[in-house]
Amino acid sequence: MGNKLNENDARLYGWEHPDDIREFRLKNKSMLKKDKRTTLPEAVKRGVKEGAYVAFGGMGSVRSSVAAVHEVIRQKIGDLTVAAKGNQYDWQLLASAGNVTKAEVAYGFADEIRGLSRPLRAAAESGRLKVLSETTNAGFQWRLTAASKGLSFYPTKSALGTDTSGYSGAKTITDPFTGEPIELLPACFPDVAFIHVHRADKYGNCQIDGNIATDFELAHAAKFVLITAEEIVDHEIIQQAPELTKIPYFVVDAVVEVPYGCHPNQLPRAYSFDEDHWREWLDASLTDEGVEKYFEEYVYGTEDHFEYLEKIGGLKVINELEKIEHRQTPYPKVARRQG
Amino acid sequence: MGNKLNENDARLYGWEHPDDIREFRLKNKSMLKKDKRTTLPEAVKRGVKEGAYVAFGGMGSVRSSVAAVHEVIRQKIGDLTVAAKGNQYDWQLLASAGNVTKAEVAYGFADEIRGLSRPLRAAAESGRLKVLSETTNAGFQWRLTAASKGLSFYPTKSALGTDTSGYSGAKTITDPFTGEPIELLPACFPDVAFIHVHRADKYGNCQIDGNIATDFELAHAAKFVLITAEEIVDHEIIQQAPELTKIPYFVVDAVVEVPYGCHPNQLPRAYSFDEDHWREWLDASLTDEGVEKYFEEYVYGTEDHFEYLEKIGGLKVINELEKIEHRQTPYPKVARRQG
Amino acid sequence: MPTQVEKMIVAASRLLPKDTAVYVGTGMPLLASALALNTHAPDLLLVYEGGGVGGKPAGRLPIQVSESLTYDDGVIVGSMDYVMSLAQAGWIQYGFLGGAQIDKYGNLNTTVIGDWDKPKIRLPGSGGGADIASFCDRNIILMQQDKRKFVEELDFLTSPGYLTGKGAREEAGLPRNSGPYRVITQLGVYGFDEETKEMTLLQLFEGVTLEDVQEHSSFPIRISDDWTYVAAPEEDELATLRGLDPDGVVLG
Amino acid sequence: MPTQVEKMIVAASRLLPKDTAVYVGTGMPLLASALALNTHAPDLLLVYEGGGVGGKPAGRLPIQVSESLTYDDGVIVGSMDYVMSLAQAGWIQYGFLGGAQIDKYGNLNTTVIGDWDKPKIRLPGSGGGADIASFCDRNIILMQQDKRKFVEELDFLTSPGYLTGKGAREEAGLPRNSGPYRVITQLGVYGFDEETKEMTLLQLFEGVTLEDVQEHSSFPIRISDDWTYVAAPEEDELATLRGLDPDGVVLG
Repeated sequence: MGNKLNENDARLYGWEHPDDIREFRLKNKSMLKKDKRTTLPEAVKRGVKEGAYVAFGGMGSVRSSVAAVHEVIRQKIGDLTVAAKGNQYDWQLLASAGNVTKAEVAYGFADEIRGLSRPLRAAAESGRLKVLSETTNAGFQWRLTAASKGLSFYPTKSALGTDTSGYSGAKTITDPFTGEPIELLPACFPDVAFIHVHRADKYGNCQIDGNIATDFELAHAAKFVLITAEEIVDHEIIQQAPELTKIPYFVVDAVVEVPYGCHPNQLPRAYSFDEDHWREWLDASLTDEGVEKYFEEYVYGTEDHFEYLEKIGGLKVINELEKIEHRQTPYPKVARRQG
Repeated sequence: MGNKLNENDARLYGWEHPDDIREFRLKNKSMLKKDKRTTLPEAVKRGVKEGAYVAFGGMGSVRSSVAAVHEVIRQKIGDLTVAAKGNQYDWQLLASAGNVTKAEVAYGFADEIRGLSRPLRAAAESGRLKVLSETTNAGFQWRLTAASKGLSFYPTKSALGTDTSGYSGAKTITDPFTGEPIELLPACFPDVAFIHVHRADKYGNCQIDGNIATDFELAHAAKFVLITAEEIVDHEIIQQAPELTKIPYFVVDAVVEVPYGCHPNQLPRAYSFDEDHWREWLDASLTDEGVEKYFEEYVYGTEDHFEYLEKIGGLKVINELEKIEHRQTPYPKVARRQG
Repeated sequence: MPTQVEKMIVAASRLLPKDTAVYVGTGMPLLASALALNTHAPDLLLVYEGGGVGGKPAGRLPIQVSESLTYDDGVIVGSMDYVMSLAQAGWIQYGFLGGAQIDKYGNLNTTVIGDWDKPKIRLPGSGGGADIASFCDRNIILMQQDKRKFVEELDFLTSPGYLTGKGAREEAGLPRNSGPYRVITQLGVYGFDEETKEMTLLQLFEGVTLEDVQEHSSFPIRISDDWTYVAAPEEDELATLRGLDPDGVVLG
Repeated sequence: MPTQVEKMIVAASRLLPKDTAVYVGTGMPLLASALALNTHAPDLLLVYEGGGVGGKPAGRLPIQVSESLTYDDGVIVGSMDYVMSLAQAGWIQYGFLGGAQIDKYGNLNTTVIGDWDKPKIRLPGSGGGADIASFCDRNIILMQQDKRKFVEELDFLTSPGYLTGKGAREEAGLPRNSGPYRVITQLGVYGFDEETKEMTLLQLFEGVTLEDVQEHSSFPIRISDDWTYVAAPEEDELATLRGLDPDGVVLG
């Protein structure tokens, strides 16, 4: 325990001057409506570079970009830094596969009631995975909020006086209105955002059903936005209901149609968690050999997400998961880490 | 022209310590689902006190709380301060009727292409209406954003180096991340928010179709939130689509059903501007006598909004305005101030 | 016979007033809140970090704070920004917390055992914990009590309790009148002394002794002069509780 | 024959590239943007202060920046927070401004004529003007030119141009490389000198002389060495323009 405020500047990973980002956007983003559809291998190859700072949409293990994570693992893109901002399955998989060397952590290393992640803990405890800084779930949200709004920081009263704050990139100043301390969280501009959505058009306009967690801000903050969509629909369908658009086309760099792209996790109002597959992963995760075998079987051993879906049980399983989400079938026993 | 930074503290109208507001909310707001339906006279009497700081929902002259404004005028509640944050018809009417003595101004005194408001200009130029401070449209938005988020300020790069900033309550500090100046806008907590919505339930959960301007933050910032709704619908209808709820019940203090409550202005996707009535008001507004006669006829001379609606032409006119908004009838000639 | 976990959940549930909002995580907090919702507090507003506000879990318990069950038939479907802002603005008076370590001022560690740079055990991190601990007026901490968990000094101060004692939260800039309210363990219910902000025993579960309390803590625990026993769960509380978690996700 | 207003709108329209977004107000800016949309820039993204993004006005011109026509068949229906944040983050490169007074650095007054405390004429105030002037890379100012409007010193500096000259915006903290780009009046089109940031004539409308330019300004206006005449509106530009405002809301 101890205050490390003087090390703050070393903890400014992901921060950039908003003016530099304005210039980046001017050069790399466009208001032209371009057909951004592509394949997942191509999108990952183009957008995700060795050593990149990556962040995931959804939250916890809900609406996770699983298909995209698999492809990053297949392409063996390494030395990644992850914004562990409350995401669970996605970054645990990626880190368990060895693609991640650094993380900024709000919440990681566990999957709520399913328990702690052994491979991630082992990686952190052995030093293979370096934690760059600590923050909170709200803190990561607001770091992205600042980035999405052209601000270099976002103020909050959260975590004042804690080591969480001391081991973060935040700076505490005196609020000139109250005369009291206030924390300024540094903006965070990830290199890549992976976001899975319910439907998108070919230009990248996206609809998300249910909660959006941090995706709105993330999509506006990241430099390369890779959308996987359950379904790519006609532009006209999106255009006639602009109030349902949660991510506008101009922030998006690639759109890939990937049905059931967040299996074994929930896509709200579409399909539920696959507890059987979760159990398989949790059991596998108990040993390094199990982890290796899991990736051989389900990731390296599959060409694409359709092949993966066949391996996990194909249409029969998917159909069951849809029924569960629509409450037509009782929820099965929840998988938890054993031992 | 000149910098008046040293007068900033006198320009902190509407600012309060967020902790004081937390205590206020604890005492005055509740998570209990209570039936908040009432009449407009009762709601105004309960919520709007002489000398109050009031703000309006909608923007410009769209989705304006006209019925509520009429009732404030009828009850002769005076010495009001207005957050002139881009609203037009609503506060112009209230100020023309003499109920307003002070304003914080982002945009006022005009109605976009319809022209400047003579009664308001006269009031400001004669000193009857005191402008307390200047700000920008974004500035007012973010002052409310700060208030809605429990922050005492909100950072922005807008208006740095201008008199607009100098004549506001904002403070300029050095951004500890960039080393450059950044402006901190003071939070704004209005006493009263008048917001007109498409539909609400009896508890105060509100749906708004189309854009929401600053209403989300305003509803969460104001101390007394007075909702007028085109229609009060069953709670079940609202509850089954929580993603459409734009204002949650717990911030709301009173709900009043007022069909066509923003005539002569547009309620998006319901009814359009009444150009004939606008012309009548613009013509009336050219002289003090005209203004007085207008209020005698349409406000003091009516008991409630239904009587007002009869005076402006009743169902026949309303029907026409609905047709125009649904593009079944061509748009009429736009009314502008003459002379 | 109620289990320890059931007794803890019932005790937590009873602390929730009927006119308030509560920030819930999955597990025991969710079950305690759902129990209150289905007994004395039908309007209790459950708020989830994923953005769900007011979802009333039925049929089963959400296993993720971002899943659809957290907002189905709820009040509003927001974002993390929204629910965290609600908390910072004081709308969510109650929160639930847990931890691997707690000190006498109610400060919590959920980040690391050992040195931060070279962790012996890496824990999940703050998550929303430090946010809830900072923003909510009355936080309820649910955890098992033993000498390794009730410590003199935390390995890492993840979430703020009363920091170094009375006045320290205000001095740090945290919202006025916020902080930990109760700690519930398998042994009893603790509050924090008004003068010193030190953890103080208020209630024991039946069968537990004052000696048990001390033996399960590395720091001395103050005992309230008028401590009592926690009233045992009522039959209908237990029945409702068990009905809310038919698959034993939390209750085992 | 095109009117002065038509010539100004056509000139403004031509300045808008086809791959950009533009912050539009009602009146001439909206008409210039709609013209670009219907001629060379079909993907031009119109952004309105009320939260509408990408609405393509058809049939008539919006008379309010918050009305339904600003987002019908558009890209996204946001809030004022959203569109202002987009601008601050650099997504909206172009903006339109106007004013009652302008100085040689492109600073604008839309607040007050006379003393602020005792106004001779009270004007609308900043509105979104100072925001757009602060955030957008390339602002286009549309206004009538005369000695009372082109002034040595503003009565009130509402919206920032280049403030006191080169480097002053950056020093004040405004976004890098932002500021006024062109001023279009009934006489011609002006830019700002790269070294001094002073207003400089780039183009004259046909029939206007250099003397006219100076006679209609209280400050000396620099003349670009290679000034030209504005190319007259094409037939189809004029036809499209008039078709966009059939009721003469802007064109009269």
